[in-house]
Amino acid sequence: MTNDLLAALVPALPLVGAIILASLRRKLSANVAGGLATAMIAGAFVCSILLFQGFDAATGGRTVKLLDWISIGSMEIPLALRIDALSLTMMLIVTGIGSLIHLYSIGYMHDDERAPTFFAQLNLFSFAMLMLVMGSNFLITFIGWEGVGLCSYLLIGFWYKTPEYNYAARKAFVMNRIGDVGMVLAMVLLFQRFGTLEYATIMNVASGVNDPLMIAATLFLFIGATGKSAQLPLFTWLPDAMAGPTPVSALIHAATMVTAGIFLIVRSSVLFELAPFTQDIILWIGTATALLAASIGLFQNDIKKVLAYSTVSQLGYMFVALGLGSYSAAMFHVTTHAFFKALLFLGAGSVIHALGGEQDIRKMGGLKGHIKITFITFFIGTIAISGLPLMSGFFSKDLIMAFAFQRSPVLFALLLIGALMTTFYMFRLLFLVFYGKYRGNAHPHESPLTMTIPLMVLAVLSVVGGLLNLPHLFGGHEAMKHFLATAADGIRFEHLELSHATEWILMGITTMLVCVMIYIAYGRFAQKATLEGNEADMPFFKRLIAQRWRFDELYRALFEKPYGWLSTNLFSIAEQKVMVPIMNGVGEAAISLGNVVRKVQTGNASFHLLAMLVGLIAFLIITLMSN
Amino acid sequence: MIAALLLLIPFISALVLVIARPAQARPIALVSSLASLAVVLYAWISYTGGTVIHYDLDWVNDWGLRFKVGYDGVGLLMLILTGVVFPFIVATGYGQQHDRPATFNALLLFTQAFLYGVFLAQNALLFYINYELTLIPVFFILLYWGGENRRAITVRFFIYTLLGGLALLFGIVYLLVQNGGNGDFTALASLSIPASTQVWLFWALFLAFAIKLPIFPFHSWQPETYYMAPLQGTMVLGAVLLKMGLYGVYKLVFPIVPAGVEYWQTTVIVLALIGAVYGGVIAFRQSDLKRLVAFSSLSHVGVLCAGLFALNAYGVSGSFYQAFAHAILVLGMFYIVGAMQERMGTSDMSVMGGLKGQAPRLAALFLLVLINAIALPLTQSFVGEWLMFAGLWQVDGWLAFFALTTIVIGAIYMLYAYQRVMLGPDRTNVTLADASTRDHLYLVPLIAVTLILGVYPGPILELLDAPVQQLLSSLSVH
Amino acid sequence: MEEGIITAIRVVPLDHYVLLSFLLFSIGAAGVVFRRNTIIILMCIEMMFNSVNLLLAAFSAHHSDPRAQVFVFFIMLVAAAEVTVGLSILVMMKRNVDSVDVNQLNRLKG
Amino acid sequence: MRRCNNFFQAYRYTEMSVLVLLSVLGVVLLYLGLFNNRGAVAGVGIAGLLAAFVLIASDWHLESPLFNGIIQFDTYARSFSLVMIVVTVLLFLFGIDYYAKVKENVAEQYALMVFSLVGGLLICSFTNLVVLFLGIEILSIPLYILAGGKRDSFRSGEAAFKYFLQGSFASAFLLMGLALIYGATASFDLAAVEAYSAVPANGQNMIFLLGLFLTIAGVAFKVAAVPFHFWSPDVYEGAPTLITAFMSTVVKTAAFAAFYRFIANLQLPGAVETMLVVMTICTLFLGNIVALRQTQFKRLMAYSSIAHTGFLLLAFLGTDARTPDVLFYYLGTYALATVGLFIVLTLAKRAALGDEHIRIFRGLFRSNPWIAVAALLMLLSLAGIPLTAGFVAKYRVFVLSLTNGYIWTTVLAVLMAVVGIYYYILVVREAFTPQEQETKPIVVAPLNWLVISICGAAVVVLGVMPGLLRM
Repeated sequence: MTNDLLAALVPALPLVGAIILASLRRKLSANVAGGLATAMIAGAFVCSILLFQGFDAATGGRTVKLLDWISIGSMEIPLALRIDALSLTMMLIVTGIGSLIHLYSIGYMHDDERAPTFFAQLNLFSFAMLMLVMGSNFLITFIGWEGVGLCSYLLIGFWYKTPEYNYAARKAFVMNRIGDVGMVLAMVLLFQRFGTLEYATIMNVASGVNDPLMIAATLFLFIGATGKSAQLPLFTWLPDAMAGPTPVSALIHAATMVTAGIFLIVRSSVLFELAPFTQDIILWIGTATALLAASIGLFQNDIKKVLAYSTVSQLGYMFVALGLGSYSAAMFHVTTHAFFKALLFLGAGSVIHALGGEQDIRKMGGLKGHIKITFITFFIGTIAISGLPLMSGFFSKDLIMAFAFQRSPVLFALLLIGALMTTFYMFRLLFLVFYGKYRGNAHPHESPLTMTIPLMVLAVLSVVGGLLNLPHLFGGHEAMKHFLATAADGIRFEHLELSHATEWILMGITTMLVCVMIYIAYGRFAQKATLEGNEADMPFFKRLIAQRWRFDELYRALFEKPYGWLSTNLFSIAEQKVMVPIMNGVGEAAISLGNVVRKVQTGNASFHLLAMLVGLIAFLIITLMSN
Repeated sequence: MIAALLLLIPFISALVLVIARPAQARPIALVSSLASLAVVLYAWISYTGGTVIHYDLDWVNDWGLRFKVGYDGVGLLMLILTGVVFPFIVATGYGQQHDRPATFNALLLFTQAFLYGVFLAQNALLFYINYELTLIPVFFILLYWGGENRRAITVRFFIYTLLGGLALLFGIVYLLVQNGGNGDFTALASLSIPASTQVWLFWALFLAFAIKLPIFPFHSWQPETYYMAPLQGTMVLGAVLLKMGLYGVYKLVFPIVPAGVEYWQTTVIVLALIGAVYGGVIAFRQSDLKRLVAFSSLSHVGVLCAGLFALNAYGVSGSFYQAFAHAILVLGMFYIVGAMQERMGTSDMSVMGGLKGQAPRLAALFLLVLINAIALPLTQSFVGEWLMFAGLWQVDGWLAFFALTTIVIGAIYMLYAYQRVMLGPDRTNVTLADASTRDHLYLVPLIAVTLILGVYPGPILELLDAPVQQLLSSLSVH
Repeated sequence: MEEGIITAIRVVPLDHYVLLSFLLFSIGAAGVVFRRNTIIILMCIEMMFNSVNLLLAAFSAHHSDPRAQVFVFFIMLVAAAEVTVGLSILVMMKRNVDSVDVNQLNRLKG
Repeated sequence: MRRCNNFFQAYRYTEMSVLVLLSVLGVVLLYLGLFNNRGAVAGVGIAGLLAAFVLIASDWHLESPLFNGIIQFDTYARSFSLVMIVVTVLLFLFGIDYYAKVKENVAEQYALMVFSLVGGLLICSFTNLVVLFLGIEILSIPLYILAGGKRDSFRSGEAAFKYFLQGSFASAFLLMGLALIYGATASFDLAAVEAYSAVPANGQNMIFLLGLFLTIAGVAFKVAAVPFHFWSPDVYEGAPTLITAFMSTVVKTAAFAAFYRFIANLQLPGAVETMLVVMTICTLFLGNIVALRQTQFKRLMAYSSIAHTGFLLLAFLGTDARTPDVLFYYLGTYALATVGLFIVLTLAKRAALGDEHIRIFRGLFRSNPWIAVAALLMLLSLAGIPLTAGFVAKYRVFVLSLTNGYIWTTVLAVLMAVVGIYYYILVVREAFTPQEQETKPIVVAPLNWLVISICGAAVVVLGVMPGLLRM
């Protein structure tokens, strides 16, 4: 019972926080608001930990029913939460990292007059995200799914006076909505097939069936996932989403929301196990995204954009893992990525804060002297994401790549290329920001403790995060995998049969090449005093990449412009030139017909007499004919 | 007793209003509408299921007209809707400056009385009479208080609607004749008409509702009428009048010409969805907020109608649930439009932008109304739309897909509208007031209803469950 | 009526009377329609009436039933009354537009 | 109304006395005219009419054949007679104000109306074709004069003359028809004709067929059915408004009563049925469609009256026990609405200095709200909007026609009903649109106000409780 209460509290606390903050947003000072928000999410974190401790993996999971939601006919959809290994993992990530980022935001937002609103929305996001991961059926998950979409919209457009930001926000929401179409289709399909949306029930029943419908269902789910997790073809919103305040980027667009897609697929892993076709699609989309995004990352000059594209490509890796059916690896990478990507974003935020809002790395450099803590933590984050040995990223990424090798060396090679690009652009970023000479003209200053503490905590996590799922190779026993296996049935199907030798070799190759990359990057960027920036003098291919493969332009030409044109012309032509005239036309036709007929009434007396006679004769003829 | 009160309260108050002084008009109307709301809620509480018949009296019995009034779950829901909506519509008046407020409110209350009549009627002819009568007060509201070009538009609206109305009358008379002059719904439902007849009789009965809703391609009257009408007139049209269309289909078309419905089902759904997409796409580039909302309403109604014609438990009940949600939405949206007109003197968005800076509260309220419009989960609309999608999917996957495109389209135009009004740099040169106490008193309850019924739709779904099941079983018998 | 006359009438078969009166009637109708002088139109109408009278008389003889003849008197009476009214209106018209041409009457139309 | 009045039980020949009474009344009125005392004339007229009313109402359901059975004052005849008398009373009340300005010959107007009324009474009670003819003439001849009531007005004269020409032309056909029927059946007695028609073979008798055809044509002229309608727009427009009202109410009622009385129990040959259907369709179509473009109110009313003729003819089609009741109700309520509207028209016309364009109603609601509302009710009743008598009337007609299986004709009628609503609603729109520029105020004499209110209230009351107006 107490556990149920705790479970209910986890989403409830941030929600309450959001409501309070929203209603008192004019009364509260930035710090008080931040404190309250942080307290709420921290409270949720505590509850999660308690739940985690009180949770016995052996029992599988528990469902906490709060109340009947939609129940009509044979449709029974309760408002219920599911507590099992998977949701607990996500809860801990969301609340844990969430708390840190809330704390960080206190410092980051303290001189923004709309800080209370910010915190309200941040709390609301946490609530939605928690609903997403805790939902006991698809529809509850969907509540969170759309909720985070809304919050993301609000927070991306937080500084609403800038039209570009609003555009970015709308873009994010609409693209998510496109994904949601897939999600809803999947839900209605599954409901019709299984008569329920409860995960537990569906997964139990489904593991038996072998049904082509499953391919459709999983594809729809995947479409939903691509929307949320910024995969091809729906990834272009994420880089633009950097318009939001940096903590938002860290929390929503790196650590939590964007991993919702992965979570959803792991959640319904059983279905995906039934649809190998879908798995392949996921695999290749993931690979493509990983490489594409990484390549774009190479040439970005906005510190947050670089991180954004790296996020997209890391998500690509996770999808590859899903495509390979190694769900635990995916979740593992979700976790570690949450650590170091949050760290990197917050670090970037700290840099931006230090430079008073400057985001262009061409105007940075040599900062390592000015902002030590930020530098160190950022450095740790960088090596973690680059997967240097014993860092968290090292374990999680290598696990995925091992699975990839098992499938095909080609895939491994592709992923390796991606990894190397990642290393390259991350170190490029590191060197351009912290090494060389300072190229800007602001006065860098270290951020307050509220911001640096989270950095340090996350730095530690990024280092030791690997222990969560330490492979046998290093004497661990994949704790996380076994833990998750109790919740996500799919995980039982995955198995890695590479010999230890092979694994060692792979790691060796990877590590060696990574180091080479770092060296090259050092050589090219560490000592730069100035930077050849503009894309004009690049060769075509390079420029194409630098211009993000022109995806935005493509979409604008393919969808946005035609849609606007359609909207305008449907109104001005279809409606005003066709529909309305048709409606009026009927009436006008009748009237003009009347105008013709009334000509018979000439007013000429003898004509009237004649007309009468003619009419009479006509009728007479009719009569005699019909006789 | 309930039925009598429902019919008499607004009617008598309206008569009182005719002689009332202008200053007293709105208070009287408000009190009356609140009183009838109380009655409706009492009816809800005391409702125990089944079809309640309050009166069954002769009127022109030998000609098929009986004063037979009562309600089943769906009817009750419609009564609740009417009861809930009208206090708000009347209250809207406090923001407006009217010539002859007494007459205006009297007309509003007459409309309400006739609407109750429609939803209470258990006799086809009684239904028809009230159905047409709702039109008369609305006609005068539009004609006397409407915007520019009202003379032409009002008459067009009136005639177009009556065209459908008389087709309906023809259908009803035909049924009466077949049925030996017994016009009770129950009697008509038990009538077995040859399928070939039903195929054309369907349109005789359905045309009126198709125009009233309206569904594509019978919609052309709607946008300009909504645009021209005075705010409260638009609310009446959008919030309750078009719901008569849904209810009529449920009461007069489904049970009586099932074969015809079966024959035309796909056609109607497709038309409705075309309208839904059509309206939504057009709304995107509308520069006038009021017209935009009009087109968005067209889009929503398309989905409503499609859901209804899915003809399964989820579709039908979802449609009626959504009908309620849509009524609340219409009130909220048009109130926002009114608030804008109050402040900016126009509803043209090209002169707006960045108002959030000056009116953050209003912006917040707008947003909260808006999330209902785009059917975010935990709002009322989501429940309805989810049910309708589930229902449509069971008819055909593609239909469900097309219906679903509206959630994207809706997001596109709604957020764009929000941005053009509220966000961006402040482009207005006027200083405008933030949301007043009146605005809060008006919108907060609406939003509350939206969220409460979004989180806990149980009570209303209970109302719908039994009658819908009954309807469907009766259809499967045919 | 005296027997002899009736038999005399009966000598001619009925059809002839019918045809004759149809002929007269049609001539009258044609006159009404095609003549423009109002006086003549009035006379044509009288002619139509009388053709009916003839017909009635014939029928009455053949049915040997006097009621029709009574009717004939009624008709004459009515016709007289009608002509009276007609002429008075005619006078009024003559006063208004100095003519008796029916086609002067064409103000009211449409 | 149906209550017997003991006092009059004494009389055996009430009906006869009614005819006598009214004829005498007419003469008396002519005499009173010499004293040139308008009030007295109208007063006496009304009193006489009321007396006649009481006489008829006194012994209801007393089917007493008169003049060796050429007239039968049965319930049917009484009901219609009562309606005609009531409407005439209303018109006389209106006349008091209407003729207030006129110098001389007022008494003649009243007298002629009374004479015409006598004709009306005759043709709705005839059982002998001779009486039908006489009645129609008695009804018409005074009207020829009345139509030309405005001596110095050219339009009035033209109306009178057109009416006279076409009227007597039509009478000739009627006569021919009667003669032929007589030729076929050897009798003027309606019952005999009906008996004759009952034998199927006789349906093929050319003489009889032609006779029926021409007779119906002759009567159709009186009810202004297409193609015998040419007189009505011109006459309606040209004639003095009071007379137009009289023609479109009393005369129309009488003509329809006669028409139905004639064909009610006849076994119409299929050919004639067809001809009636075609006539109905044409009338419905032309009346409504042409009315769409009318801007002169009286002309509009003329065409709308043709349109209503169409609906009434629709009720004829097929034979149904309920038909007379429907006709009665339809004509009664139609007459009430029309009378009221013509009075409103006259008032507005005065304010607008003789203009008859519908725009003269503009601003009526502002200046005289109650008159406007009453006019609205009457217009809605003519348009057939629910809760007005017009709706019930149309509804019943549709029921009849569908019962008799005339589906497509009914569909047309329904469409035409929509058209009809359009041109009535245009008038409503005028009345309820505020008048821009200042105009002469519309003054309403108490009596007129009374009559308008009665008519306005009546159409609603009868619409809500149709049972009140049943024969």
